[in-house]
Amino acid sequence: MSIYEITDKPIDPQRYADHVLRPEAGAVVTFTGHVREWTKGIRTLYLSYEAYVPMAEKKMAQIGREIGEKWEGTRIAIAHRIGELDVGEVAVVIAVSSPHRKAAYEANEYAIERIKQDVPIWKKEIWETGEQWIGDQNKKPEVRNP
Amino acid sequence: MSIYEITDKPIDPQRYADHVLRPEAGAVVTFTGHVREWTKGIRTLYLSYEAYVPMAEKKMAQIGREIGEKWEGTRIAIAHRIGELDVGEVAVVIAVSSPHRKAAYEANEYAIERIKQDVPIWKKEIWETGEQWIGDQNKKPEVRNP
Amino acid sequence: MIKLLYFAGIRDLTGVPEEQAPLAGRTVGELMEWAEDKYPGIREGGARVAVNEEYALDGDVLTEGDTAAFIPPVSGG
Amino acid sequence: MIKLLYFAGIRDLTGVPEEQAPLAGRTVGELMEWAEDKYPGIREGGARVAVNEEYALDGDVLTEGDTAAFIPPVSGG
Repeated sequence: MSIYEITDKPIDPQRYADHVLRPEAGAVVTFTGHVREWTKGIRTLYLSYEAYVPMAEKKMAQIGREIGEKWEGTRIAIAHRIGELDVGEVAVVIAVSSPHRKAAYEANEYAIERIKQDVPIWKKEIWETGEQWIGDQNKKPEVRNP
Repeated sequence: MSIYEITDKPIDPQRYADHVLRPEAGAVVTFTGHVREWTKGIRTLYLSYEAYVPMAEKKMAQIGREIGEKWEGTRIAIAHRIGELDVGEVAVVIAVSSPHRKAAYEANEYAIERIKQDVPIWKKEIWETGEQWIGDQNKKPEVRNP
Repeated sequence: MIKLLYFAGIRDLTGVPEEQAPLAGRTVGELMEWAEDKYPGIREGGARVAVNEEYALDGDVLTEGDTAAFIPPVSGG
Repeated sequence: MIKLLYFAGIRDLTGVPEEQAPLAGRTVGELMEWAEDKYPGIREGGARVAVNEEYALDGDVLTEGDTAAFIPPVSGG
């Protein structure tokens, strides 16, 4: 019924938006997170994502249940990609449908916040000058040309 | 560059999401408004949308400029369909990209609020029991089976 | 002449989608009064007037060749 | 035996993605001390421990056959 998946294949966002649509849904909000070329003055060549897959899918499903309790009548689908991603590619998609739009926006934003808190997925940024796992405790290298 | 269009063809949301994507965008939020089957206990058979097309496209472009001023670095595309739409079909799509996600959510929600205020588009709901142009001043018929 | 456009519920009331009227030099407020005389009830729905595709104020003056549109409350989205 | 899993920067530190250790009956806090002895610096990054795919508290006790994963600060999205 619901989709909560970690995948090593390119993500097609429309598939998730279509999945959450129902006759009682007046609104669908779809968020996609993309590999950004520049972060704080550092150029990213590509990203590499790793996940603790079974726990990550379990945690995403838990976030989905939280959303179902907080925003009645919503339906949600979440997917996160792992492996190497080029600039512009979709790392994560969250699609939420609801009868009225406000809940769809709110629930969608809640989902990405919760994913960033609790879902065991890690991003390694690969720059021209090196690479680093990104996490709350880590710092980017100093900007060379501010 | 930007897309602001009234169309009588089915809307493909992904086309608008793709259009706003750029290497500096970390987030894309796409909103789609759909024809809902049930509204306040009344079953909708289909909707008919009409627009004052040149003014509607001009107003959407103006909303786009407002968003560019309020949320720097965003890029936006808006399309609204006219003609007869069946339940589930996309009436409106708004795609916003931005370097960081918060602006994409906020700008997207701002866009749909502004569209509902100012863009000359009108919806007629066709029910089993009749039809009516919908507007702020109008009321739905009484619910027969509350 | 001024070109007048009617949409949605207002067009249902006027029975025509557009017409010409000799209203150059008149204000938008006077246009509204003219329309209410010809189509009683046209003001009730809270329509706004757009002149040349921009919302206008009651005091704005119509100029020969302008297009004035009656915009009932919008309901897009 | 307890199955231990290491991810991301922590795996770079341990050099292995997983191993077995005789830690049944020990608490999660004791597991952390054991890991810090074997892999100095493993606690610095602020890792959490998940037992059988759920975040665990320091006082939770490991049971034979459990899987304990070291979860460095996550950075998905």
